[in-house]
Amino acid sequence: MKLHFLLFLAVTVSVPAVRAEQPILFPHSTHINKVHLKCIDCHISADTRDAATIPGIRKCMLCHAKVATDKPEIKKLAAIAASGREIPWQRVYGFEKAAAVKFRHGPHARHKVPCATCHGDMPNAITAQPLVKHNMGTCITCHRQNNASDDCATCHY
Amino acid sequence: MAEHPELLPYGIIREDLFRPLSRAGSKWWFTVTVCFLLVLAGLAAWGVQLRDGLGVTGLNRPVFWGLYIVDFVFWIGISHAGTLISAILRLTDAAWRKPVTRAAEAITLFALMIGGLFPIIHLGRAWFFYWLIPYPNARLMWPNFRSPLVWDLVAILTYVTGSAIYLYLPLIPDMAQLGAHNKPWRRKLYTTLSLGWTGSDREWHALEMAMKLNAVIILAIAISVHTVVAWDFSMSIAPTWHSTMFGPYFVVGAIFSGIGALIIVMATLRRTLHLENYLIKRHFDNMSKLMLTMSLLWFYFTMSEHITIWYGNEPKEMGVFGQRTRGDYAFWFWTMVVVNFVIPVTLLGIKKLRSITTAVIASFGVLIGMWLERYLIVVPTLVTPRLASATSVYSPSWVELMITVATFAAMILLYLLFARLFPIIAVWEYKPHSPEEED
Amino acid sequence: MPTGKETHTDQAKPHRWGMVVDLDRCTGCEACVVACHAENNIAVSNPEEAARGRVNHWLRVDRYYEGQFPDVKVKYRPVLCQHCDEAPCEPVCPVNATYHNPEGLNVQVYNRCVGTFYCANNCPYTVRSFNWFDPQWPEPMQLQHNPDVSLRPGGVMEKCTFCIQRIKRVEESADAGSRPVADGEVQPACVQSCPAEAMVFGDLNDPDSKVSRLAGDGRATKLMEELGTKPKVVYLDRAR
Amino acid sequence: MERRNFFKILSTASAGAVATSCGTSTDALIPLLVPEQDLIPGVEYWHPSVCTACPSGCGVLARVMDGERIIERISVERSTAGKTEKLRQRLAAIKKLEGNPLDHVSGGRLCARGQASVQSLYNPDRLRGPMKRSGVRGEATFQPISWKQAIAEASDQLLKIKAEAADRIAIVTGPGANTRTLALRGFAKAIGAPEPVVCSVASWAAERKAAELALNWQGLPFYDVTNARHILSVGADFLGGWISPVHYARQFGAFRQARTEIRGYLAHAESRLSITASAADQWLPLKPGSEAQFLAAVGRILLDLNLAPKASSVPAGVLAAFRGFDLAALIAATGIDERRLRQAVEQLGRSEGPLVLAGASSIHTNSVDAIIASHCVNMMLGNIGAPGGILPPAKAAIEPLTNPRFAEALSQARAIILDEANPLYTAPKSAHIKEALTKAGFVLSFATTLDDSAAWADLILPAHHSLEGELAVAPSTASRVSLAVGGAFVQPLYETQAVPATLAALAAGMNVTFQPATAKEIAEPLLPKDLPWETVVREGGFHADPGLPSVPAPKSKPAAKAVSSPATFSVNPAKFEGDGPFLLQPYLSPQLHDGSLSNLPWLQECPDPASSAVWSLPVEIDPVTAQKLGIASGDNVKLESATGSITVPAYIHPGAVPGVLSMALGGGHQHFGRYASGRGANPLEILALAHEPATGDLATGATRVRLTRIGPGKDLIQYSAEDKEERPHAHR
Repeated sequence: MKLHFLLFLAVTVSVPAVRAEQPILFPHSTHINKVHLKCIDCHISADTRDAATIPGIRKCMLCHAKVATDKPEIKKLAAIAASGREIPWQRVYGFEKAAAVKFRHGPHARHKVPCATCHGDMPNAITAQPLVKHNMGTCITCHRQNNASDDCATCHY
Repeated sequence: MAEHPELLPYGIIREDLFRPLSRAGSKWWFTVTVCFLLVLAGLAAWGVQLRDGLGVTGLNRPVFWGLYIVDFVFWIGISHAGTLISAILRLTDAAWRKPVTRAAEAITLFALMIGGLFPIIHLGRAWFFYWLIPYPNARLMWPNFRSPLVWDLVAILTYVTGSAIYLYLPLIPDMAQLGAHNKPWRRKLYTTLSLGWTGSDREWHALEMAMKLNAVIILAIAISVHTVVAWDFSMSIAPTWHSTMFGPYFVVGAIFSGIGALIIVMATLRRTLHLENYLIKRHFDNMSKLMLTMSLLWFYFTMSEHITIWYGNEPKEMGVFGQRTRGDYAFWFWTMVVVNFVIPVTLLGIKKLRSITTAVIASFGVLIGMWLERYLIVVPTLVTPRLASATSVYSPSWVELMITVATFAAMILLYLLFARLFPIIAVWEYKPHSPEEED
Repeated sequence: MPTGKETHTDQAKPHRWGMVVDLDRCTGCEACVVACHAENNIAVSNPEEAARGRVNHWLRVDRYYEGQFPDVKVKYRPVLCQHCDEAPCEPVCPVNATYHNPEGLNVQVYNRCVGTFYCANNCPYTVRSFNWFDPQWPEPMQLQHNPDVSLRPGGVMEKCTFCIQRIKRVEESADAGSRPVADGEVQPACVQSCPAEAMVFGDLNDPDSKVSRLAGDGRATKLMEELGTKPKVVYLDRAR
Repeated sequence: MERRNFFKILSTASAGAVATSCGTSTDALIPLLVPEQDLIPGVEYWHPSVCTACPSGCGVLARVMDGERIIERISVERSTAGKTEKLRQRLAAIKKLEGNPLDHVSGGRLCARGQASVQSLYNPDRLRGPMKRSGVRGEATFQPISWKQAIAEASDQLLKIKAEAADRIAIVTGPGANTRTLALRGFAKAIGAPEPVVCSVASWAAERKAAELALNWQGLPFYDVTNARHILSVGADFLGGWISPVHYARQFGAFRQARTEIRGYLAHAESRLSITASAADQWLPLKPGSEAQFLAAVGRILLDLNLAPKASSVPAGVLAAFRGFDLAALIAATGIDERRLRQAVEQLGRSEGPLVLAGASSIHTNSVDAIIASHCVNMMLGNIGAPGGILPPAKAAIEPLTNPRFAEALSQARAIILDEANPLYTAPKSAHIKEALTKAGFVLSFATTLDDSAAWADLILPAHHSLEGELAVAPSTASRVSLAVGGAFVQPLYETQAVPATLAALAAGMNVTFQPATAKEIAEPLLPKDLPWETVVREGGFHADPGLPSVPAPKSKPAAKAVSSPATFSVNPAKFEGDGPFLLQPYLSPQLHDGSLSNLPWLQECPDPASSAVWSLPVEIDPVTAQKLGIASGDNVKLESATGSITVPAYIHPGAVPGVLSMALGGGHQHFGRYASGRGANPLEILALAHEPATGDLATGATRVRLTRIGPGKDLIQYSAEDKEERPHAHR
């Protein structure tokens, strides 16, 4: 409750897109353009389920146990893997709890919404950063353009 | 005591009416301090509510509206003191109105400022109150114009704006006169507010026109505002709220309580600012007659409202009726009838008993009675919902009581500050019309 | 207001969800009440708050006694949001936080709600409940939270949603399989739990659905229909 | 288990803390038992399990999705090794329980208690690991101890006592028939201790005994409510707290409205307006303990009216006994108007599908008599083994424990082992449990939450919650051989251990060979040939069809011979102890059951069907008595028996039988977590030590009490205080 009050006080200040400090500099471009991985190779359920999922460290280590082990970022990765922890990735997309949004990737993929519509040009992104600013207006505009439902309960329940 | 203050020399009038601006007694400071502390306490209580949630009130299921809404309707009602009276008198050119109008208009503005806060205070998430305002936003969302609460917001904002202008316009000539005040900050304030008033014929003409026009508009707004407040209730389907005559009933009640507030304010000003020469018995006499009329009208409405419920004998409405007349709220109901009808009619209807003192006594009664009336409209209906299983009880918590007390303190505080900054009676209205008579 | 386009453009008619409660089967056991709590992350209060009338149930079982000993009768009636077609709560909300969706659900949008209470006052069934405080979930109770249902903060109104999250899941899987939603496939938590199978849920727009057939039963009544609210919960009276 | 010593769980962290902790140092995730790639957010998995909120044995499906909690663990990273670090842990969590549609008890349905049992899994007051008493016994001061040490200490103690007097090791448990009680039984046998005793007011011993005596059936008879047309239920709140509420409520729904043209008619005779009485078309308010007389009168009237078509199947001695009853005296004893009673019996007799269903929701000293009488009446009506009648129980896959004489066992005991039993709560003060617990050399408890009795333990070795480990439960009533099976599909939250494993560890520590039977071992001999165990696990149990080799063929008319002599069938008047003017009638709360679920806030906040009370349970007083004594709803009153007194809030119940003070169980826990401790009063506490003679079960309805008003109180919290639908002000 207190938090909301502060939010209200800060409401006139426009919030810039979060620049997440990622624990490891993960270059999407390398993985997509050079290694030719598809989005769903790592975000395994992006096309079918609600959540796209962020791959676990074991997935990274499948390749990086052998590949590019000499690079400093990969050394960091190996260190975390050795500690028995997960990589503390900062989520760059998501909805605050107060927004009460139930977003599902599945239907969007099924209706052929390209990943880039919401995630921007990830193939050329150097790090995991938000490239597209999301707000309710973006969702609604797209929904209306594509004749998808703009019933509030489509997303909020 | 002078029967006709207009006959006093203008210089004395000016002296009398500007005097309170430069001198403040210890009583003034004491009252201001006490009221200020009470307002702070109220703000603290509100802070607690914002921090912890509406659970700190006595509200529950199904009594979702309580003291805050009662206070809201009450203060909006009080606000009818100024506009209605001053506008009617101004439009009818009643000569005796001169010393009354500004005191009344100030009540309107302050009561509105206070009353207008309550819908925000009672929100579950007060920090999102601005979602009721139609403004373009990234969510592509608009408020629901079908909701009486949105009408309310529009009506009250209009009313606040209108009455602020209405209070301000007649202040301009006085501001110009006060421009020569000795304290620099005051001089600056008055000069700014006077908008460069020179007193030319063109200006006088424009001002007269603006005031007349404003009076007509504000009259319509005032009536509509309280009608809309009544519609918050009557547009719902809750038993006894869904009444076609709540609009006029609320307007009458509002004017009734407004007059009560005005009489008390007038008597206080007369006593404390030594305005015995200006606020004379005739004013109180006239106001008493007005109050008497409203008391009769109020009784007529209350009776019509209840007799139709009783005769109709609709079970759900009778549940509320029973609560009011015979149940948990019977004591307060009959108290209300006594203080709103029996006492005013006796004290003010019998000519021998009518005096400034009895008018003030009756006014206090009416204020209490009208507050009770709102309580008796809001709460008994909610504690007796249509499905008996949801029946509940309500008693306000300390937070609600503190905030209520604080609003009364805020009213007094605002009024005291206003009376120190601005002449409470329009001085220029006493100014002789021929320029030769000016000193 | 949302313009209310259809969720499923391929379907001729949108669903119109409704429920039938057979009071001749209902035993008043309140399995539905707890099922509703478990499904919908409804906050539990405490004895002090309960004494103040702040117990939060989206579905309650009204119980009334009739007559005197030994001829005492007890009436139990599960009361939940009736999802009225002419819902009195909807027009009064100043921010459109409650509205009718294309599937006939009376939706409460928590994130939009500012808490004017007007909807709750105007609900003749008193089925809306309010979050008086931010709900508290002592560790590890949060593990039970249904991720399909938003946690409501303090200050917002909430009520029965006909388990919209379950409707969405079924519709989603039907959509993914390009098939229509089968009758009985959607079951709100209360309906699913009811041991006596007193509650039936389904599409009132489908004349062959179980709920439509039962709603046409001779024992069918609606609660306070005289108010013109057009409820979508149908009660089958106890046979005598 | 030592591995899990690594982390201890933060008890103060709330969901809010989890929600706002994003972006802080606790954002690190560690994968534990469930690899996160198998746990996709938003994807639900359904696993079969069994509900253990009561012994009915409802098969359930658990909805498992991802959850999050914050844990503290000792870092293993080199730079910070040894320091504790806070981590966010993702884990599979049970979100909801639903009935398993393949299960024949629940049939996909579940009651309030079952729905709430997830809350006992995620109860904030669960014990985090083994605890050792640190203060005086009974003071409930404990300190954590490692499993290794705890097992060592416990087996030492048990070994010592075993050597001196193995027969004085008392194992006290609940009435369930499951792998846990089976392990206890095996353990007792292995260490030479007496068979575990059952401590419960809901063990249905009278029902079992009567079936054995009257019909020679082992187990609880199965009533085919679905196919009956007219039911007369006597003393059994079968929709509320009786043997298998979900199963019987399912049957009831079908009985009422599943057949076209036929609507089942229910007449219910009980000394309380229970939810069964409320659902009934007619309620016959009995005087407490007069069920036997009532049923004798029913039989006699049926015979008199020639409405007993199968009277010939009843042994002549029994028939003679029925014919010899003084009908007027019987009717007078029931307290029911004669005309009304005769009408009810005639309706029953004239029905095409009559069924008498009797039980002892309130146990009296003559409860077995009453139920035997009901079986005799059913015999007369030709109901034994017939559709719409009373069916023989199938062979139990796991035999329940039946010895209810726990008070005797405890009073002798040198060592006490408590599992799923809370004798300090369940037994009256007059049973001197506290003294026994004080006197015993060693008290061991397997409680998951510190309860009244576990507070007296020397060692607590907390068990897994039943949803955390493997479990098989034999349903309390079934007409076919059945077993409900649950696997371990969520990681145990804390350092707990399944009871069979703990017992095995203890046995090992005592150098005794003991291997607890697994569900598979129990089930395999009972399984039909074509039913592989994997299918059973996947489906959550099995329900063998009749005619399969493992199922005993239903005995045709086994009953007729079973009623050995009229001597076993006589109607003894119920005996009452004490000298107050009122009869105290404690009953199983439809929500809190026997008080073992009082720590679940969902159930505490679920209004009591009679009084609408939440977080409190009142004593129900009839309006006439209340007026006489000047008692209003919400007043505090004192109930005083010969052995003690309790103070409770009063509820003026419009349907209470005059002279009977009914009170639901659930209040009065001294220790039972934050939601139950110190709330309300326990009526069992002041019961006289009276027993049902044939079973040795505590007669819960046999105590007389005095009632005095203390004054206004605030303890009765009602969700809805209004009893009447129409308001008094509604009409002029």
